[in-house]
Amino acid sequence: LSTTDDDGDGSDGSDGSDGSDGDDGGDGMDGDDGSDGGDSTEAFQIGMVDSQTGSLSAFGERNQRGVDLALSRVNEVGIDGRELDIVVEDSESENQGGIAAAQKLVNQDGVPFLIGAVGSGVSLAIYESVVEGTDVVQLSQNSTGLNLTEFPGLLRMSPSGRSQSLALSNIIADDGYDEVAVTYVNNDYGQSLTDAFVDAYDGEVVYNTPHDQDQQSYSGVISEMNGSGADAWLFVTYQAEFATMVNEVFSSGYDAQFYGADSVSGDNVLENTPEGSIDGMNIVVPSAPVEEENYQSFASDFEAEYDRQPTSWAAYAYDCVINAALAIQAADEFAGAALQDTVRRVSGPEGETVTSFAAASEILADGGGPDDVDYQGVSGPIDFNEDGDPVGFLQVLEVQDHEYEGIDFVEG
Amino acid sequence: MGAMSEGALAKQDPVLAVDDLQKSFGGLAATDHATFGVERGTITGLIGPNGAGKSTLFNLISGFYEPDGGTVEVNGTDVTGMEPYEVAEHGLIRTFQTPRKLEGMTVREAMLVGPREQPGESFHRLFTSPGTVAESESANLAEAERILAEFEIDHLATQPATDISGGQMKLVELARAMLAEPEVLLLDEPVAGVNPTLAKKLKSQIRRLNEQGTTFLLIEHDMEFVMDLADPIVVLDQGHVLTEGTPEGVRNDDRVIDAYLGGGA
Amino acid sequence: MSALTDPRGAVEELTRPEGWVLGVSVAFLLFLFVALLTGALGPTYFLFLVGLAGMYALLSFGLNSQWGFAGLINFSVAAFFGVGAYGAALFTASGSPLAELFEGVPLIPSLLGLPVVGLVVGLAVAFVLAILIGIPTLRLRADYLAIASLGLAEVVRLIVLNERWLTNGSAGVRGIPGFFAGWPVLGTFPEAMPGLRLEVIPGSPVLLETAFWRASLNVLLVLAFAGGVYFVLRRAHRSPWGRVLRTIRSDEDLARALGKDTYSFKMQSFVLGSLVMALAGVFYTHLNLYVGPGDLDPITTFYAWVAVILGGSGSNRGALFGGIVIVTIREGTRFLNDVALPIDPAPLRLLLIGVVIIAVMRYRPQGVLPPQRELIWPSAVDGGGAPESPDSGVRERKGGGGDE
Amino acid sequence: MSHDTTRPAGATDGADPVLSLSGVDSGYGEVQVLDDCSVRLDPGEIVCLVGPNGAGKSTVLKTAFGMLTPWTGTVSYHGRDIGGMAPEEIVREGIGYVPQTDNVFGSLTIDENLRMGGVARDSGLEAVIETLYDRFPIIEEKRSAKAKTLSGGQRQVLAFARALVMEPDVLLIDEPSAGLAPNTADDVFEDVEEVNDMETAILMVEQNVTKGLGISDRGYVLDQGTVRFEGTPEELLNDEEVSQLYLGG
Amino acid sequence: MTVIGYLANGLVFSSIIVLGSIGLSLVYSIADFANFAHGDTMTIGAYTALVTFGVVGGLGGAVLGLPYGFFLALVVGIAAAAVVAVVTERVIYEPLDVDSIGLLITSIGIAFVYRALIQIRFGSDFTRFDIQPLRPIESLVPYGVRVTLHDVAIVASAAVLVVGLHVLLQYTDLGRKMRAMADNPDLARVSGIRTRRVKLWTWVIGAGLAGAGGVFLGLFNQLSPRMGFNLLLVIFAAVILGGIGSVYGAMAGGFLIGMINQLTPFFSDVVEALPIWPGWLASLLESLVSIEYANAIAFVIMVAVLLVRPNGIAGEGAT
Ligand SMILES: Nc1ncnc2c1ncn2[C@@H]1O[C@H](COP(=O)(O)OP(=O)(O)OP(=O)(O)O)[C@@H](O)[C@H]1O
Ligand SMILES: Nc1ncnc2c1ncn2[C@@H]1O[C@H](COP(=O)(O)OP(=O)(O)OP(=O)(O)O)[C@@H](O)[C@H]1O
Ligand SMILES: [Mg+2]
Ligand SMILES: [Mg+2]
Repeated sequence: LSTTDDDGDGSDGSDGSDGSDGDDGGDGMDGDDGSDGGDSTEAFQIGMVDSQTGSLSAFGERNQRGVDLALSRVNEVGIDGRELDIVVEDSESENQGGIAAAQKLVNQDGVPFLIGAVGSGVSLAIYESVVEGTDVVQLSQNSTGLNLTEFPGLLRMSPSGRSQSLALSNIIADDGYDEVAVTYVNNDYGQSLTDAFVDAYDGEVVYNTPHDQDQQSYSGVISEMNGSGADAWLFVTYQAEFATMVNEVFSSGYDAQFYGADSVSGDNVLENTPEGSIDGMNIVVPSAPVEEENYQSFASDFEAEYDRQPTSWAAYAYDCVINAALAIQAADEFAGAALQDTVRRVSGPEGETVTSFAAASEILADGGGPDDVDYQGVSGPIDFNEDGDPVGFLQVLEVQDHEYEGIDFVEG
Repeated sequence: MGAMSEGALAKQDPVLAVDDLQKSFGGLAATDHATFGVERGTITGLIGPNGAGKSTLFNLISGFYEPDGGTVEVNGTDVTGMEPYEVAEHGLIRTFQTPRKLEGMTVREAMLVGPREQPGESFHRLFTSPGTVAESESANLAEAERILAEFEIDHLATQPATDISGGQMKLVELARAMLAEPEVLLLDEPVAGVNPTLAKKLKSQIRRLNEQGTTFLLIEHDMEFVMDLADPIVVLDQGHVLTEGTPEGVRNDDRVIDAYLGGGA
Repeated sequence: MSALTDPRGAVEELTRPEGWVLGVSVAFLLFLFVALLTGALGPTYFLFLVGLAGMYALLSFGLNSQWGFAGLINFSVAAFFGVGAYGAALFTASGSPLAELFEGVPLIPSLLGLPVVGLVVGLAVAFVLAILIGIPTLRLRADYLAIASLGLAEVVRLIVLNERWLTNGSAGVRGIPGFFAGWPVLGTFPEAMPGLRLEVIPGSPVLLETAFWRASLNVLLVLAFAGGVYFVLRRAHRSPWGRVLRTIRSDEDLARALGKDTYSFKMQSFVLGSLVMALAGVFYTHLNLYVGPGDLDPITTFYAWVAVILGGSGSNRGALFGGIVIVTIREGTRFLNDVALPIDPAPLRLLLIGVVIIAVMRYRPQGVLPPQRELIWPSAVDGGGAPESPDSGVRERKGGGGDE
Repeated sequence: MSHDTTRPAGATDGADPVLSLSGVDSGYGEVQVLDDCSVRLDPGEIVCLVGPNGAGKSTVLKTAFGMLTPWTGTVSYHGRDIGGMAPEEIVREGIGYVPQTDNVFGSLTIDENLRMGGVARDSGLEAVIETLYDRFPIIEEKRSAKAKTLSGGQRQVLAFARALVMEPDVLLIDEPSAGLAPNTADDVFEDVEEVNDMETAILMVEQNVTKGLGISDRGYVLDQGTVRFEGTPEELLNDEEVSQLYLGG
Repeated sequence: MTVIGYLANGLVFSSIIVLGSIGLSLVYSIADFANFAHGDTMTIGAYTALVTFGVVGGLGGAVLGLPYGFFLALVVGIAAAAVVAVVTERVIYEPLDVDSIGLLITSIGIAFVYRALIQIRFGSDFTRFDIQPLRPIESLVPYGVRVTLHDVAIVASAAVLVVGLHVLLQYTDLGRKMRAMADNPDLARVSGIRTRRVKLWTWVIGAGLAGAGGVFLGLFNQLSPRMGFNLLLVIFAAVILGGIGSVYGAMAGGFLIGMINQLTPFFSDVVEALPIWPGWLASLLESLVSIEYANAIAFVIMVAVLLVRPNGIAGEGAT
């Protein structure tokens, strides 16, 4: 630690907060920010790389709702009397944009804790090019791509897609289908989930083709799926693409048993597909047990605020913020190295089970250490494993009367 | 047609020989079995009514159009169907009837495109032998300045090449082609729109270059100009050669008077 | 900026837009300098931005030598950029599928991992691609070339995305070393440098540590690339070679009539530009240490175009300037975003970028830095007994009727 | 030479000019071309502008026609100031203009070119066009050909015809005979005279000075943007200096 | 699906592309630049119709499975797109003193602004018209044709608009004036054409058709702020393929590109069925002629067509 410094001012913004920052190189920065913690009532500033524009901007929007809700929960209570502030930068849903955003957050704003990003590819790009080699904490809000597992330094709130793939292959097999047609969105997420599914599935995958995002029509894909002869169709794609496909299936008059990965589910799909068009579909989503009280209250808060049901994405983003806030409160200084240590422990299995920031914060304020709390997220119990992946629960949803109904739970 | 080809073959030393050339656009035969030759060292005039096919002939000779039939020989080489730049490599350069504008260049720069085979046109030599490049560039520049002065447009040297008057454009076009120092120069109406006083001077320019060895084939409607300068004169009508002869002979040919000269001349 | 790149150009020789740009640039540099000293601007982040600006400058150099010189409307910038990036990445990355592909092949495996080899390969692939794309498209008229190249770029992107055995598909390539990895001295320079702490303004120290030194190396690299390219382009631009290209740009038929093999010239210009774009890609690979198919998205093409047009087509200095403007537009708007506004922040930056582009097009003084000066081989003008080159630009002539 | 003017000088000095430029400075961007230039066209006259290349002849026409706005001085038409009025409105006032270059719509057919010449007409378009075809058979046979396929001379004729569709009161013509075969040029000059007979005053630029001045009532010699000489054709043609410097005599 | 089935799908998709490409082509030739905001103009039309439809709702009866209110919304969408384009022309393009590439760059900026504004107002998620989707028309299913009444409505409306445009261009002077202006704007003014007015009409027509295309695109698929932009590349391909500046070329190009896009599965069936030799070539082709490469195939076909006809389908020969 070559420095001490103070500077303070952090501030939000425009001029990059606490000067110094610089160096991310590691330790230096933390020092300076630490002192920050000591002397002022300035807000703690952390960063988030989100898809505000670009092809995943719909996720960015969902995340933002979760983040806003979480921030208000945190700032109602405060962290040692200070507020939490999140600088959100846009990745444009691209590597280039994501890296530039992270560069600004880490090397300009000097945040020691970085939430980000949405797409699995972007999260990894940020990790490799900005975060690795520093002690900034990176916690991805939405990435479910399988290869994030290989980077233990990169945490994520959303569980790896592998468990989903396994669950899906079991469900499809259990339903008695020995042939399946798969289409997946042509990116890291879609590809890695599908690869895992194909590995796990015992039957024959008779059709397995990627599709590009944002196309105006997928009638080619669905007519090929129909032509493949499989009666079970698996979709690993996003809501907009899936909704398009459903409508095209509907208006083409095809018929099949649908299965889907988590990202195809959401109110948006229900609103924008004909009644009954996906009834009977099974979807595996990571989830906190919905009947749990913390999820219930999250959902009702969310509905009160935004007049819509939360998505699992909003829940992940929510948990990212709460987890970050707890890590900050539990750490003795506001610095990467310290946060690295606490970020896993505040939500890890040891300690008293709590389901809200307020409750957890109280324990910490009463002198509790990071291991004295076990925050249970609204998206699941969290409990990062050594690879930085959460231990997610999976819930199997079935569409009944054009509504999602939970029919089963699977351990991650 | 037979008789005409003999005429062409009769040339002692044709630097350009057009044999039975044909080109039609849709139903229109713009060039209709045209045959003639240009003797080395002459200034050959090419006249004919508007729409006779003179410019089309130039386009065929210089490789801009692909003929439907017939051949073009330059310096004894069959250049039929070659690309314009290949024809130019054989020593034939042409100007355009409607002057071409070069955007974003000064008049002087626009002139410097003229010289052929500049060492500086080879990318790698810019780096391997910059000295040679500079040398030839200086020489070309001096030559360009000289011609501009002769054409009385040296004061325009650093003007944007697009911001000059219509007549000035014709002059630049002509001057540039001369810089290329071809063996055969095809001029398409070099003095249309040029002030008569200046046209007179151009006449002597052309004559001088001709004495230095350049062969000219020129299209021109200014009778005073062609008749003074050119011998022989080829008359084109409706795509084929109507007659060929001395200025005197052509001027008095009834068919030519009828089709072209009219009562006015 | 212009004073740096054109040492002969004394200040009084500048045209009005040049003076304007120079003034703004100096003011901007001063501003940056103060910001750095006071710690308001993180030095590492600043160097990252410099690297990015250098990358965009390279891209616009490349595009400029196609569009600005020869009038070729190339909408496949991203493809060449991506090919350069992928070429370098696949040859150097630890996780590259090439290692498997070339297993057992003599020699090649031992070359994998060397950034210099990656550089050469990136350029070589771009060279081949340029010729492949050039052969069919360079015969087309300008607008058609534009869309044909855009289409072919999409084909390249889809191949990179779908041919996993070669490119890793959508997972991208990771595990890329820095460009100087393995070099003597430079290879370990960032780690070897001690952390420095400068305190110019009391209370706002500036810290320079490993990441800073790593970023400095990147800047060094991009300066070397851009400097070399600038030297080559400047010479080419003022040469007879460049003049033929400009003739083609304005009137291809005229060039043909004067005996220039225009197809060959266009191909040379296209290949040259493509190589420069690929060079930008190589740099990008070692700057970001990760490449994915998203890096071939057409948006890169658009930004390169914006840079070239803002700087003034055909002007190398302008291209450099354009590169800086792009970074300011893309990254500078992040700061504007911090200003709290009562609107949904998400699309605000998009809006800002749009407004900035429109505003610059509206209020720029004549393409900021158009190629005003006559382009004649410099020593020819000095030594050839010809009059001095004019002191006002081609587009900027002022004054009364007489032109003397 | 065959058209030696026999007509009495078209107008008395007292009559109001139909079109006049007085004391006009004008130019392109910041480049000044015309310098205190005054040119007058009286009713029923043919006036010819001659001068070296780049003298500013075309610029005079462009300024008169609103393509350029006079920097100082006035352009008046029947006593009304029209300086700076847009060309498309000036057409409607009754002035027609044939540019020196780029004077046909290459991608439109001959027929369409003529129709475009008459967009500002309310009625009688078909009839005028038919008369024009009668007058210029050289373009009639190409009615439905694209104008860009015309030869240089054919194009010139089309440009002239296009301007006549409006049956203008004043016609500005920039080098009508450039590129025309001698017999066609004669035809055009005859047509110019014929048009003039129908009460149209004509201001034309011409490098074929003998023929141009031959059909004119008055002429101006322009050099470096100012009028150097003015007079009847005879005066100009017989002036030793003018003839030497400008008319190639 | 049968070939006819694919062709039917292609026809529906083509109709939308054609509407977009006509407008782009018009603006391309009159205003003389490639308008990258054209796609986002479609988006504007779609969202305006969405709002309008939300307000007026069904309005009683329905034709072709579409309530009357939808057609009202369509008209409003067309009008809104036209108005926005005209305002943009007046406020931004007209005062601009740049060449055509400069205008192109500006239009990218404008595209960003349009899209950002829509995203600010409507969010970035997708949505649909509140109209119950239909099942395929039963009587056609046996022929392998799976289209709905909505599809029929799209094709029919597009046809009406295209025919209307044809009449407008053919039987009024406007079309000719537009071409004259595109050819030589100075001469057009000299001839008395009020070029500013013609230009505005061009924007009205071009953007109006784009607006219609956007509304249909929303009906065909869904609305999202990126919908138009995502289609832009394809529309450009159509315009270029048809021959820049030719309205009829743009129609032909749009038709072809739409067809090719939808016919990829058929092409890959064909490739699989063909006895290609040697085997590696067959497998190479099979892997390339597949749905992942659908867009690539369209572009390669486009480039191939351009090689044969360098000025597009409706373009003339060289020089
Ligand atoms: N590209 C073309 N397409 C169709 N017709 C053409 C083309 N080029 C020329 N023509 C026609 O061919 C004929 C000959 O044209 P050309 O330009 O050769 O005449 P010219 O003798 O040069 O006449 P001028 O003296 O008027 O320039 C004309 O009738 C012209 O309309
Ligand atoms: N678009 C332009 N921009 C700038 N300067 C121009 C432009 N057009 C012409 N000039 C300049 O204005 C002067 C007068 O040009 P103008 O066209 O009026 O000459 P002119 O008398 O018609 O000559 P010519 O007989 O050659 O047609 C010339 O010196 C020319 O260089
Ligand atoms: Mg001709
Ligand atoms: Mg003139």
